[in-house]
This record gives sequence, C-alpha cells and structure tokens, in this order.
Amino acid sequence: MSHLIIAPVVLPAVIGPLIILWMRHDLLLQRVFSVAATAALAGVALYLNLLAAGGEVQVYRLGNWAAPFGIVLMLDRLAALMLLLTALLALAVQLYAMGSGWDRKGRHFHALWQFQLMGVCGAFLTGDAFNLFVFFEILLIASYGLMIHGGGEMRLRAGVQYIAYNLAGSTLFLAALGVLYSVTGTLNMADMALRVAAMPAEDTALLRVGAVLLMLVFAIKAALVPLHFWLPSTYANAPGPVAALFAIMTKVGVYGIIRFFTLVFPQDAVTQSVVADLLLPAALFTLAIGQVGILGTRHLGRLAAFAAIGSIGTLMIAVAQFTPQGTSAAVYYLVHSTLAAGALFLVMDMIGARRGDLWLRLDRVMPGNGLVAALYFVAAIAVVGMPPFSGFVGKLLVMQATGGAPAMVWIWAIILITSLVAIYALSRAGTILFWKSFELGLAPAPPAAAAAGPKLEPDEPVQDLGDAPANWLAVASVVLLLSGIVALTAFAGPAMRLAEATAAQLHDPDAYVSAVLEGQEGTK
Amino acid sequence: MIGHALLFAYGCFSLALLFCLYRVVFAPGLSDRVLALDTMAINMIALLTLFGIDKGTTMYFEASLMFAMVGFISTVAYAKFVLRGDIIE
Amino acid sequence: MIRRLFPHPWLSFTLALVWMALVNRWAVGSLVFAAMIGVVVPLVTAPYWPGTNGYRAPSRIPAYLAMVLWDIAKANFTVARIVLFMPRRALRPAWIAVPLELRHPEAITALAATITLTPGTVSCDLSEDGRALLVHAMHAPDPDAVLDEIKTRYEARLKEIFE
Amino acid sequence: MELLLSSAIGMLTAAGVYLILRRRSFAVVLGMTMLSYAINLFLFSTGRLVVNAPPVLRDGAASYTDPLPQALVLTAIVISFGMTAVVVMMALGAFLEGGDDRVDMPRADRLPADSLSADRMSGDGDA
Amino acid sequence: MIAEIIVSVLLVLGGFFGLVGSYGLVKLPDPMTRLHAPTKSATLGVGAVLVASLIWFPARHGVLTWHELLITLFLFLTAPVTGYFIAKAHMHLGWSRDDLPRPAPGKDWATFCDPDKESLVDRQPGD
Amino acid sequence: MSPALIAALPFIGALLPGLLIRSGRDVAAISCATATFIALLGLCLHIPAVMAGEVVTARFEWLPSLGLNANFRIDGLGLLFGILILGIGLLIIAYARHYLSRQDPAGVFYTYLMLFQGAMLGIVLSDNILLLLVFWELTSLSSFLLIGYWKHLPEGRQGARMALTVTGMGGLAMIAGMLILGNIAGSFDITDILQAREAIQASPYYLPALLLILLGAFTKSAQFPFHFWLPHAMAAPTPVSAYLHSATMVKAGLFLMARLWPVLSGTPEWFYIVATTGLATMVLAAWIAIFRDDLKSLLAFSTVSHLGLITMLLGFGTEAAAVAAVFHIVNHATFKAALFMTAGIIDHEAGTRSIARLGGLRRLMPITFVIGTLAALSMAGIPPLNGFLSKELMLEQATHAAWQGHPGLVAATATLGALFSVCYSLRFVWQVFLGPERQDYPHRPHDPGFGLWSAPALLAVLVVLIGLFPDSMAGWLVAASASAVTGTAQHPHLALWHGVTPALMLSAVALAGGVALLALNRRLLALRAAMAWPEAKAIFDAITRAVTCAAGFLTDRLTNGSMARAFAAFSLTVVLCGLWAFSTGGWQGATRPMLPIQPVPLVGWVLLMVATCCMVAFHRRRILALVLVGIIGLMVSVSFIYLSAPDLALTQISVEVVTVVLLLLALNFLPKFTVIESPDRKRGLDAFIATLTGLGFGALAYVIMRSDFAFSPISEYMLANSYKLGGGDNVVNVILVDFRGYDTFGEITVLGIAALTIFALTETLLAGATGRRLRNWVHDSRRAGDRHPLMLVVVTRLVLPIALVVGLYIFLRGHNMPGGGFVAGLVVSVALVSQYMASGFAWAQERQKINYHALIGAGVIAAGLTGIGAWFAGLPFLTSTYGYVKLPGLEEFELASAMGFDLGVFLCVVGAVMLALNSLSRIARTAGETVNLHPMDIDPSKEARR
Ligand code: NA
Ligand code: NA
Repeated sequence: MSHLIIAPVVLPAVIGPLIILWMRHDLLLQRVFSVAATAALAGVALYLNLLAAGGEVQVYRLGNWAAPFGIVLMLDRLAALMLLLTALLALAVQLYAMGSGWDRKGRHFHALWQFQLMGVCGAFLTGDAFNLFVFFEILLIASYGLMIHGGGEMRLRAGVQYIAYNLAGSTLFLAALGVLYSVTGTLNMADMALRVAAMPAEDTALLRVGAVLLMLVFAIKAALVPLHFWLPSTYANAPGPVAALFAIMTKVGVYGIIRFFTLVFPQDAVTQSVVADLLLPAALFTLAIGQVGILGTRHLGRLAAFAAIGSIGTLMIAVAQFTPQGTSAAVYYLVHSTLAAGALFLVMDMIGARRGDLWLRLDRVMPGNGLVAALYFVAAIAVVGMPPFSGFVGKLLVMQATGGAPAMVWIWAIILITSLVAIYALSRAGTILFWKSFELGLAPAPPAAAAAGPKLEPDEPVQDLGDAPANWLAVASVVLLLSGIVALTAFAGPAMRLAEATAAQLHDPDAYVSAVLEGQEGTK
Repeated sequence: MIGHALLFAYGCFSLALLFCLYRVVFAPGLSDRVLALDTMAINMIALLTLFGIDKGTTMYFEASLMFAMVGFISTVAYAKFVLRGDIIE
Repeated sequence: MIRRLFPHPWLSFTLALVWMALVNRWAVGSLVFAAMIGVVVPLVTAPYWPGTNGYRAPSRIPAYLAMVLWDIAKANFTVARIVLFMPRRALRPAWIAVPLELRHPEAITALAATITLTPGTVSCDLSEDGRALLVHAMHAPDPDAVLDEIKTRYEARLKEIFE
Repeated sequence: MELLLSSAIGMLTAAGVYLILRRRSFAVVLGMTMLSYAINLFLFSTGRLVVNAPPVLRDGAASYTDPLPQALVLTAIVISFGMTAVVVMMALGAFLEGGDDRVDMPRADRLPADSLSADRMSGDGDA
Repeated sequence: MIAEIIVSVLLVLGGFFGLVGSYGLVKLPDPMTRLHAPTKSATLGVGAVLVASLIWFPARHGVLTWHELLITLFLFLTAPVTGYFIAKAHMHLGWSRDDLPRPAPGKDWATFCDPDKESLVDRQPGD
Repeated sequence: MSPALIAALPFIGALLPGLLIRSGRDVAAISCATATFIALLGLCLHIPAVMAGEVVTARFEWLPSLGLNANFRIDGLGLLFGILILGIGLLIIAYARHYLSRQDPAGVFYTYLMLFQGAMLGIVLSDNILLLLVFWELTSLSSFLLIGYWKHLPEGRQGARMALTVTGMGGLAMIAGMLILGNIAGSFDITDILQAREAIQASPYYLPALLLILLGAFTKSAQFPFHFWLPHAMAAPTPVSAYLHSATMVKAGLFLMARLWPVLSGTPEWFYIVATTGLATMVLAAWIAIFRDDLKSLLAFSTVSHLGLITMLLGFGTEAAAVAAVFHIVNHATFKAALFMTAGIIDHEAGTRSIARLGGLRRLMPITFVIGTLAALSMAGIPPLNGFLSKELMLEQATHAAWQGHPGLVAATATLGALFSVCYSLRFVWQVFLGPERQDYPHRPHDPGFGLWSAPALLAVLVVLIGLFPDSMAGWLVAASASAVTGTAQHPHLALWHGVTPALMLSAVALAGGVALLALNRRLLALRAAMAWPEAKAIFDAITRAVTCAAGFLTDRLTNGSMARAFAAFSLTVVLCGLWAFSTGGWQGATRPMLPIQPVPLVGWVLLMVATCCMVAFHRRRILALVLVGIIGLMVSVSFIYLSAPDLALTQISVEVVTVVLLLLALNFLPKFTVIESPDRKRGLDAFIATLTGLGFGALAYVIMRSDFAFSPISEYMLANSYKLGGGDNVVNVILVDFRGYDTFGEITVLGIAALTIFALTETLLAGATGRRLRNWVHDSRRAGDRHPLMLVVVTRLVLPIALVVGLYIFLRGHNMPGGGFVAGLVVSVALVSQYMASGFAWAQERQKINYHALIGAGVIAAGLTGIGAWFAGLPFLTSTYGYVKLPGLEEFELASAMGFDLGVFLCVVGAVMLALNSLSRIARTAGETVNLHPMDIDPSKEARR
C-alpha cells in the first residue's frame, strides 16, 4: 500500500488552503505554488500509472478500516489514466490561464483550481459510492467558483442555471445512492457488486431503479441528451481556461458510467439491460444534437460547447457497447476528446481576446491571425475527427467496435453524417474568422479595448491581451495540448494497448472485488 | 396520571401548533407571521420536552436549546428585515 | 490584574454556572473547566462590552426576580382570562409613553423585559433620545394606573439596583 | 408512519419541482430547499424507520436507528447548505448585474445583439 | 407520588397556557393585542413543561438535569426582545406616528425617527 | 530508399519553407524542390524492381489492434502515380516560384503544397486502406488550404469550403466502405485485400461497400453529379489548379478505383455504376466546357470530362480497358497540366482569363502559343499527339461494351463526348491565340520569362514524344501500372497507327463533328441559353444554407436557455426511466410491517403538508414563503427527532437558521415578489410534472420503507464496533469523523470552497458595474430609525458568551452524544451572527478581527493534518486513535485523535459561514449603509456621562 495513492487528493487539498492562508494577496506566489502542485500531481499520476501498469488493483483503506465498512481508494488502470489525463490537462490549461491573464480577473482562482483538481482526482480514485458523491460535490462547487470567475451578467446568469441544474443532479445522486443502499445495505462499490450479483431475480425492481437513477446522474455530468441543456450556456460563458478544464468534467460522468456498469452492474447482471437499452439511443441523439449545434450556433463558445457534446455522444456510443472492444475504443477516444475539447476552448478564448467578443461575424483581421488560425485549424481537425489526428483514429476505433452491433447502420450513419456537418460548420467558422476578414481590407484591429471582467489589482500592470497577440505562455499551452493529440496519434499503438489492458481489467471485475474484500489483515 | 397529563399536554401543544400555522398563513402583515413562527418554535420546545419526559431521555435537550436559539435569531432577523431591509448593518 | 482577568465577574460566574448546568455533573474536572471558561470566554467577548461597569446594588436582584416571577404567573392568568372570555369589543388596548429615569442600557433593558413579561403590557419602543419607553397595554381601561405601576413597582427598584 | 413519511417526501418533492419550474431565481432557490428536505428525509428513510430507539449506544438496547443513512444525510445537509449559499449569492449577483432575477438565459446569450442586420452576419452559406 | 402530582399539574398547566397563548394568536382582534398572548402565555406554558421535566427526571430516574432550567432562562431572556422587535416591526408597517403618544414634545420614537439623523450616523463607510 | 521514407519526404519538405522563409522565396522553393527531387529519385531507384514485377514494401506497426498500420508498397500503379505526383510537383514548384506575386506569402504556399504532395503520395504508396484513408482526408484538408490561399477572395473561400464539403462527404462514406471491406477481407492491408476477391464479391456487404467507396472516389474525381465543386476550386492560384485539379488530386478517385479494381470490378454492379457514371460525366462535362468563357473553367470541365472517360474505362472491367485507362491517365496529366500552366501564363501576362477578352495572342506570345496549341490538340485527340493514342484506345473499348444489351450505345455516346472535346479544345486555340490582335487587353501581353514557360514546355515536349514514340516513352510505365491494376502481367502494344479500325472511324467523326460544332458556335450559344440548367453551385448553396438555417433553428429552439424546459426534461426523464426500470423488474411486495401512526406525528404531518401547500400557493410573496420554509424546516427537524436521529435534527435546524439569515440578506436587494410569468396552461403542465415527480419519489420511498434489506447492512458492523474501535458512543458521529471521516473531510472542503466562491464573487461584483450601481443605491422602502436597538445589544451581550459556551459543550460531547464539530460550528456562527445583527458587522468585526479566510484554511489543514498524522505511524490517511488521559487531580477523560479532525470541521464551518455572511453584508454596506462607532444607536447613559 503506497500512501501516494491518496496524494492526488491530499496534495491539492493542502495546497488550496495554503494558498488561502498565506498567499491570497500575492499572485506570483499563488502561480508558482499552484503550478508546482499541478506539476507534482502530474508526477504522482505518472507514478501511479506505473504502479497500476502491473495489472494489480491497488487498494488504500482510509482510516485503516476494513472494507466494506470504511472508505477505500482504488487504483486501477482506468483511475490512473484519468488522473494523469486530469493533471496534464490542468497543467497545460493553467499555463494558459496565467499567460492570458485570466487568473487575475477575480479572487482565488488558483485555490479554486486546486480544489477542482482535488474533486476530480478524488472522484476517479474512490471505491465508495457515497464518497463519489462527496467528490462530485467538491468538483462541482469548485467549478461553480471557477465558472463565474471574472463575473459579468451573462456568466452569472449561466452560473445560476448551472448550479441549479447540478443541484438537482446532486439530489438525484443521493436518491440513487439511497435506493442502492436500501437494497444492498452497502456503499462500497466492490461489495455492492457482489451483492448485486447475488440478488435474486424476482427482487430486482429497486435495484434496477437505483441503477437507472445512477446512470441518469452520470448522464447529467456527461451532458447526454436530454440532460444536456445545462452545458452550452455554461461552457460558452465560462472563462476560456475554465471551459477547457471542464473538458475533464464531462468525462467524470463518463467515467462513472464505465466504472459502475462494468463493476457493479456488469453485462450479465439483471440491471444491465436497463442501461444498455437507454444509453445507446441517448448517445446517438447526443452526437446528432451536438454536431448540429456546431453548425447551428453563431457563438464560438457555444460552438465549442456543442463540439464537446458531440464528442460525448461518440464516446458514449462506444461505452454503450459494454464490450472490451467498445470500452477500449472509449478509453482512447476519451483521452483524445478531452485534449481536443480543451484545445478548442483555449483557441476560442484566444480569438475572443483578440476580437473582443465571440460572435461569429465579419470583423477586422485580428492580431496574430496566422498563428491563431493555425491553432484553430489543428484543433478543429482534431475535434471533427479528420486525419491525421487522434480524432480520426478514435472515430475508426468506435466504428470498428460497433461493427457487429445490431444498430450498426444507425450508428455509422449518424457518426458519418454528423461528421460532415461538423466539418462544414468548422470550416465555415474558420473561413469567416480568419479569411473573410481580409475582405474588409482594414488594418488589424487595435488591441481589444478591455478584456472581459474587472481587474482587481490596479497597482499591478495587467497586460492587455491585445498587446501580446501571441503571449508565449498561452500559445505554449495550446501547443502542449495539441502535441498531446499528436502524440496520441503517433503512439496510437501503445496507447491502444494501454486502453485494451484497461478495458480488459474493467471487464474482469473479479480481481477488483477480491482486491478490496480480501487480504484485510491488519485493518481495524 | 402522568400519562394522562402528558396526553393532555401533547394535545394542547399540537393544537397550539395548528393555531400558529393558521396565523402564519392568514395574517394581515408580516409581523403576525413572524410572531406565529416564533410561537411555533416555543411550542415545539414544549413538545420536545414532553417527548423527553415520555421516553425518559434527556437526549433532546440540545435540540430544544437549538430551537430556542433559532426562534430568537430568526425572529430578530425577520423583524430587522422589515425594519431596515438589511439585517446585518 | 484581577480586573483584567475578570472584566465582568458576574458574567464569569454566570458562564461557569452555565457550564456546570450543561455538563450536569459535579466533578473536579468539570469545575476546573468551568473556571477556565469563566476566564476565557469573557475575555474573548470583552470587546463587545465597552464601557459597562459594575452595578450599585446587585444584592437586590434576587428579590426583584422573585417579584417579577410572581407577576408573570399572575399575568398569565389575566391574559388567559382575556383571551378566553373577554369579547373583542370589550378590549381597551392603549399606548402608554413611559418617561424614563433610568439611564443605563442594562437597566432600561431589564425594565422593558419586565414590562413585557408581566400583565398585559409589552414594551414596544424607545424614544429617539432614550428617555421614554413606549408600552402597549392589551387591556387598560385606565392607562395612568398602568404607568404608575411601572414607575413605582419596577423602575424604582431597578434604579436602586443599577444606578 | 411509513405512509406519512413517504407522502411528505412526495409532497416536498412536488413542491420543489413546481417551484424550480417557476423561472425566477428566488423561486428556484426555494424549490431547491424543498428538494433538499425531501431528499434528506428520503435518504434517512432508506435505513427504514424506527421510533423510540436510543440515539446513542446504550447497554441493553434492542435496536437502533440505522446510523449510516444518518451520517449520509448529515453530509448531504452540509453540502446542500454550501450549494444553496452559493446559488443565492450567484442569483443575487446575476440580479445586480442584469437587473432582473429571471433564470432563463436571455436571447443575447444565443444570438448577437445585431443579429437583425444580417449583412454583418454570416448565418447563410455565403461567407 | 407527590412529584408525579406536581409534574402532572405542571404539565396540564403548561399545556393550558401554551394552548391559550396560541389561541390568542388566532382570536385576538388586532396585531398589537395578539402580541400579548404568546409573549407571556406561551413562555409560561413551555416554562411549566420545562419545570415539570426538571422535577420529573430526578424524581423518576434519579438523574438531576439542569438543562431545562437553562432553556427556561434562555427563553425568558429572549422573549422580551422578540416581543420588542415584533412590536417595532408592526409599528413600522402598520402605524402612523400620529396615532401614538409622543415621548416628549419635538421628540419621536426610535422607529419613526430619521435614520440619517446626525446623532445616529457616526460615519460613512470609507471614513 | 524505403517507401515510407519516400512518403515522408514531402512532409519533411513542408517544414522547410516555414523554417527557411526568412532566407527568401528562392530558398523556400529550392528546399521544397530538393525534397521532391530526392523523393522522386528514391522512387525511381525502385523502377527496376517494379519492372521485374516485384512489390516493394515497408511495414510499420501503428495501431495493430485496429488493423491500421503504416504499410507502404510500391507497385506499378503506385510508381506511375508517384512519378506523376513528384514529377509534375517539381514542375509546379518551379512554375509557382515565378507565378506568385510579391504580396503572396510564398512560405505558406509551399508548405501547403508540400503537405498536399505528401498526402497524395501517401495515398498512392499506402498498402493499408485505413492509412490510405488518412492520406485521402489529408488531401481534402490541404487542398482546402490551397484553394483558399487567396483569403481575400470570396470565390476562394467558397470554393475551398465546397471542395472540402463534397470531398469530405465522399471521404466519410469511404471510411464506412473501407471498414466494411476490411472486415470482409479480414485485413486492412491492400496486399491481403487483393487476394480476397471471391470473398468480397460474395459477401452481402459487397454492394454497400462498393457504393460507399465509389461515393468517395466519385466525389474526389468530380464525377457526375458531384462534378460541380471542381470548377469552383479554380479560384485557387493556377499552380494549384494545374497540380491538384488536373494532374493529381482529382485522379485520386481514379487511383482508388484502379487500386481496388481486382477485387471490386467485374460485376454487373460495378459496370453499371462506374461505366455509366463515367460516360455521363464525360459527355456532360464536355458539353458544358464548350460554353465556358473562363479559361480555367473551360479546362476544369474538360478535366471532369476526361476523368469521366477514365472512369468509364475502369468501369468496363476488362483488362484492355484498364490499360487504356492507365495510359490516358498519363496523357491527360501531361497535356492538362501544360494547359493549366498556359492558362496561368495568359492570365499572368494578359491580365484576364476570359476568352471573350482574348484572341490574337499568337504573335504576341509565340512560345505560349506553341505550348498551348500542342497541349490543346492533344486534348482534342489529334494525331500524332499522345491524347490521340489513348482516345483511340478508349473508343475501341467503347465499341466492345454493351449497355443493357445495346452494343452501339456506349460507343456512340463516347464519340459524342470526343466530339465535344474536339470542339472545346479547338475553341481554346482559336479564340485565344488565333484571330485578330486586340487593343484592349488589360495588360500588354508578351511571353513570360523562361522560369514560367519552361515547365509547360517540358510537358508539351512530352506530349509530342509520347505521341510519337509511345512504346519507348511510356509503354514500360503503362505496362507496369496496368499489370498492377489488373493483377496480371500486361504487355500493351502502344502505337500511333493500328490501321483503319472502327475506332479510327469514330475518331474521324468526332474530329469532323467537333470542327463543325465550333463553326456553329453562335447558334450553340443560343441553344445553350435556351436550355438553362440550374447552376450546381446555386443548388449546393441552397442546400447548405437550408441545412445551416435548419441547424440554427433547431439548436436555437432546442437549447433556448430555458431553465424550466431543462428541468422539466430532467424530471420527466427521471420519473419515466425510474418507472420503467421498476416495472420491468421484480418486486416481492411489502415485507415490513407498518409502524402505527400516532396522533402527535399526525399533527406534525398535517403541519408539514399544509405549510408546503401554502408555500407553493404563496411562493410569489417571498417573505411569506421564507417563513413557511422555516416551518417546514422546523417540522423536518422535529420528525428527525421523533425518528430517533437527534444529530440530524440539530444539524438541520441550525443550518435552517443560517440559511434564513442568508436568504434575508439576499432578499434585501432582490424583488420582494415573484411576478407570474407562465400562462395558466403552462402552470398546469408544470403542476402535472411536479405531481408526477412527487408521486414517483414518494412511492419509491414507500416501497423502500416497506421492503427489507436484501443483505445485512454494513451499519451493523458500525454499531457493533463504534465504541470498541472508534471510541465513541454516538455512532453517527463516529461514522462522520472516523469510519467515513474522508467524506467529512470532503464535506468541509465543499463548505470552504462555497465560502471562497461567495467571497470571490462579491469582490468581483463590487469591483465592477454592480459596485458602482450599489454605491448609488436608493432603498425602495421607508426604513425604521434605529439600526442597533439598545435592547438587542444588551441581551446579545449575554447571549453571545452563553452561546459560545454551549457551542464548546456541543463540540466536546459530540463523540458520545449528539453534537460534534459541525453543529458546534453552526452554533458559534449563529451566536456571532446575533452579535453582528445587534451592533453591525463592521463594528463587531473591528472589535474582534477574526480572519475567516484563515479559519477556513486552518480548518481544512487541521483536518488534513490529523489524517496525515497517521502516515507517521505507517497507517493510512485518517486512521484514528483514542485514549484515556488522566491529569493529576482530575478524573480521567477521553482524548481521540478524531477530535483534532472535528476541530478542523469546527473551524472550517465557522470560517465558511461567517465569510459567506460577511460577503453578503459587504454588498449592503456598499449600498450606502453607515458604519457605527458605537454598539447601539441610542444610549442614554452616554449623555449622562457627558
Ligand atoms: Na458531517
Ligand atoms: Na419569544
């Protein structure tokens, strides 16, 4: 048992308060410590991946209580991978937040950032259903703070909706957990898996209700249709780097579905059909509505948000197969779509900072047009899943994984047709943004008049974004994310081997269960 | 005997609660409602104490104390709200 | 030194009593703890008690309390009678302005509390200079009698205690 | 007793849902409060009901109320308090910034202010 | 036995006063009169019940608890304040200063005086 | 040189212009040319092996689990196309160096060009159809960039997008087709697929795969009805048109058909789809080309026509036709690239490409005239140029083909196409170079420099040479290539003269007819005008506009920002899914007896229900609603007490009061009434949804309470071990701080974050527009005179210390009795709130500076450190311990490490609640609240002392 398993939670949980205690008046210190903490988190996550690569599920028994009575942390390949993905995304995006000056447009950005990481990491690590709820709440409340960072009417209005909707989601989460506890009498996921498997067939009604409510909870987080209404306005109005970080948040929902419906309610369980029957149609609608939304919106933030919804649709199509092949495709696509969505949001923010707003309309040539255009081009290719980037590979994997499925024709048709829509939409947006502006024949726009939101430290010279059309830190951050995508493409083979090993581990929950419930000598 | 007395007191305070509810809902002004709410909290304390006597436990004392505190603070808060708008000036 | 340690000795004593009542156990440990609380809590809250000083005759407080308790009990029967049996039309409510001789906030508060808890009267407001108390009587066919009772029965005694 | 509790849960839920559908942030907050009452009672009820049980360990006691759902409810109460506080503050902020307390996003969130002058826009195929 | 009688009497008394206090809330004609009923009767009602409990536990279970006394004292301490505030609120909402006796010529009751009056305003924020 | 390296070289070359652009345009061009040349050289090194019938391969594992591998092969077909791509690429690079103006960013151009070259080369060298797909889509992307190179031109943008959309559509269809094909064949490697002809053609998925793949091929090669994008792509600079739209990219579709010819062709489906499409495209495009005024447009439609020709040949499915197709690919590439470059020169020098404004250039631009005429005549199929040879072969094959049993039909139509071809080719020569010289050219035309004409000249030489010596010039390449296409060794005999064959007769007819048609030019124009066809671009635009509008409409209507809709969807989804899940499972019915209903709880129930109903009915009167919420909260707390859960009651009621304070603080600024916004019908629907949800949730609770646990709950262990292992009698508290302390750790973090968020938001609000608005705030109602009434201040002085003592008491006993850090924190907070209410926040805060930020931080860290402390004992996070301590003179008391944890909880709660309230009250203070110097407004003792 390595104490480092809990480090992804404890590290941000200590750094966050420390920032509040001692650094809340010193932005530089905050930046240094926060980045260092995120980098350390990435290091820890890397180590945990090596630890998990052995194939053995690692258990950390909090409070030294025996499972299923205490809370356990579980480290398997999926959890380790999600941690690493989170840390890397956060690190890159954090650089952007600093480079673009977003982190100084309000208070406590870095502390909230760390708490956000704490919540996400905790959610990935936990092996306890109720503890998952708690960490969902941590990541949610930190996300509320980050979402409204910088203020402004629209952002606050969107924030109210976001909170209200997710509060309802949290309520549903509690209901689901209540139902599951009322039947199984346990909260430990491994223990629950055993009890679900032992459930007599004539007494499954409540269990099925619990399973389906739980799925809906995760579907809200993942923004599956028809529970996606909260996402477009939220992501479109969130500060760019925050929206980019939120790319991992929808994945928490996906993670929840993968985790619960491979471990607790696996393929052969009486509850499985409940989910499988609902998930695929929802995923298809999600994909369609997301991709159509890319074309249907005139706001770049919403465009990126709909792209994120669409990618969730694709991802869930793979997940909904509940086969090792589908799951491995999902794992690969998950990593890709997180990086791609993150990059797209950052690029959109760069555009917004240079043009003054995010409306898709004819305007003067923006400063640094070529560079931003190049970044946009690459991000857009990645998002729509055209070659040569991982989106294409991921799409192929998803299509191949659904090859023999009964609904194959539907799946493929929707994937391909909506891809076309997205290609058209993004090319249209790109040509308007980067090409059409030349038609006006005007000189590049002067520096954006005022970056959105108030500046809190008047004594500190806040550089105007327009002054530095290519703030190197911001650009480097986007390039980092995009090079992640490139790496994912170039090393698709090893990545896929990892994904397959992950999927194999997920679809063989016995090892997980026995890791939790056996070998408990020395615990209370 | 004590049982009957308890029952009587239970009935009285329960009825009292219903009266208070009536006054909360049908009142000409906010001050009446706040008064009724406060009275409700007091009646609740009485009921709790009765319950403690009934069950032979002193475990509900903190709750009674909390109810008393809550009644006081929220009454003052509502009244200050009416008087000044801002309750913490 | 003692003054610094016990800025409000009566408060210290009260808090120690409250603690003992709370733990509900007579033991040396509890007493020690009560003493500690008696020192610490008044010190912590002392900033909120600016400019309060000792009272003239605190020894008369118990007698006053006993009287008030008796009045409260009486008051309840009075009020019960009015509530249950007096027809609405017969009620003679009245506003009474009570000019105050008391000056200490604590004394005024004590008077107001007494008025509220006793027969058919509620203290409602203070004048803007703090020299008069507005009292509402539930059923006062003769307001002057009420005023008189307040002045003589309560205010005079409180003045003795506080000022 | 079960009937009373479950009907209360249902009533609170219905009230909460109805209020949340009311398009104003204050009503939504009230509705959320109702929902959180409902879910607290619901979660508590998953331990099944026991009356007259001692609330803490006591020698010779036959049965206790299931303590685990209670602990869960406590956590839920605290969390929903934090959330409520944030949503109240955010609603207030939105009201102060925007001048009304509607929860619906205004048109300006989806469409640009000058969306009527189509010549500057590129909604059509030509761009 | 004596204790039981005392307790029973106190309980009946408490119940009676509690009921009367709340009944007064319903029956009495105007808000100011209504204020009288609960501030006293309810207080005494709950006071009687608390004292009953105070007597009952040592008599029946042999444990002396002072908790009830604390609650009673707390209620007696706070009841005048709540009554005072409710009265003020009511005056503020429903009464004109001309319907009330003046405290002194040229003076006014605190509720009605000008809040921005020099003597009341010590300083503005930022001073 | 490895095929993989050859394929990679252009991509490496693509990086060079970017890196070297500061050294000038020549360096960029030369670096690209070098990379291209090396690749060409490397390719040519394989010629001997390929001629010997070998297939040169290079294999790299990329994504083996999918079957996507970086496998490359060089066979005859790949070689042919590779030489075309690289050879013509080289010429284009040279040509473009002189063509682009000073204002055009050359580095960008070369980068795009090399990207395209690499993608194209990748297609023809791939030995894996998924890899081929990758390159296929890359050509779409890079051509998108090239077509839109002149970003200020609307035609460029629209053309680029149209090309991307149409070819992208084909590419997407091809993905599906390729996946099906690979799954039938069991491999995605072309080598393997080429062996699986029988399996593929027998599969039920053959037709779908064929259709999907052909959709890709047809769109890329601009076959009817997808031909319309190509002319619009002519907005690109001419080098691009010459390269992409004549020599290479548009041939990718042909390449694909040729590549898969062995496995897909030979079936009736193949014949009817491919040959018919090709034939129709050939004739139709040629007909359109006759009337084009723009030189590049004319050439574009002629390209479409010739692509149709080749497609038709491939569609015939015979080996001889395949040979002809391959040969025409070579020929078309030479003459058409030359023609495009010629058109570019004319445009460059004369300043226009409009035929109407040209004519008589013969004397002014003699070199261009010669090059252009040679290439055009070849296009027309005039002997002895190479175009004639392959056209002859085509016509011969056409005479052999029978369409639905009609032998002459194909030949006749093909001849018509050839006739049109003659017509527009001659028109090109006639109306551009011949005729009288004009005085109104936009620029005075003259021959360009060597740099610009050398490339087309070289191609023109090839046109002649291949025509004269077909066997020696191109025979070997055609043979190798055709062998690769057909899968069997081909030894075609290419010759200028085959004797008088039917093909020759048809050729003659075409030539004569073409000349005649040209003579009738004016009448033809009238005819053309009479049969005005809908413009393809207009249709495309209409479709995309309609789709965009529909998407906009749908998106706007669906996600219209309505919270009510989102929530209604949420509720209905939850209820319906839950209902469905329950009804499809088994339930054994109630197994637990009901507890009896007693009168007092019944009263409570009535209170709760009535209060809730009233709350809904009166919710628009916000303060009343708040009072009713207070009642409901009170009832919920009491029911927890009744159900033996005092901890819950304590927490619920104390949270309740803080919430009320919070809401009142907010309500000070919010409207006091909610306006009715929904019509009755909408409210009825909402009520229905609400009722449904309530019923569902209530029923669920009922079912749960009447069912037994299926397994014994883990809480039994907790009850059994709370004291033994956790050291506490209050099991709930032991669960909170020990069994599930980690949850509580998270929970206080939530609270802390909530407060920080509120604080941060307040700061932001006050720093912005809201702050300005608040500073000018006018209270809408009359306000009472005194803010800090004497009586409250005096009583609070007593209440605060008592409450602190009570808080301490609740904190300390929590482990064994109801209470604990959380409730204690709330009690202390409430006490502090009462102090603030009495004397004002600022006054109180000034007296006792409590840093709430620090409290939150310290609380979380204290809790965290208690957890970390266990690490030093080698135990997991949050492992607790407890012991009994005896101090001298005192009795023994318990000390649990969990108390440290609970202390963290306490601090965090106080800090969070107070920070939140502080933030809210700051808003009020900004709105003009005064700050008092004294604890109470009216203090008669002050005057007495004065
Ligand atoms: Na808790
Ligand atoms: Na009171």
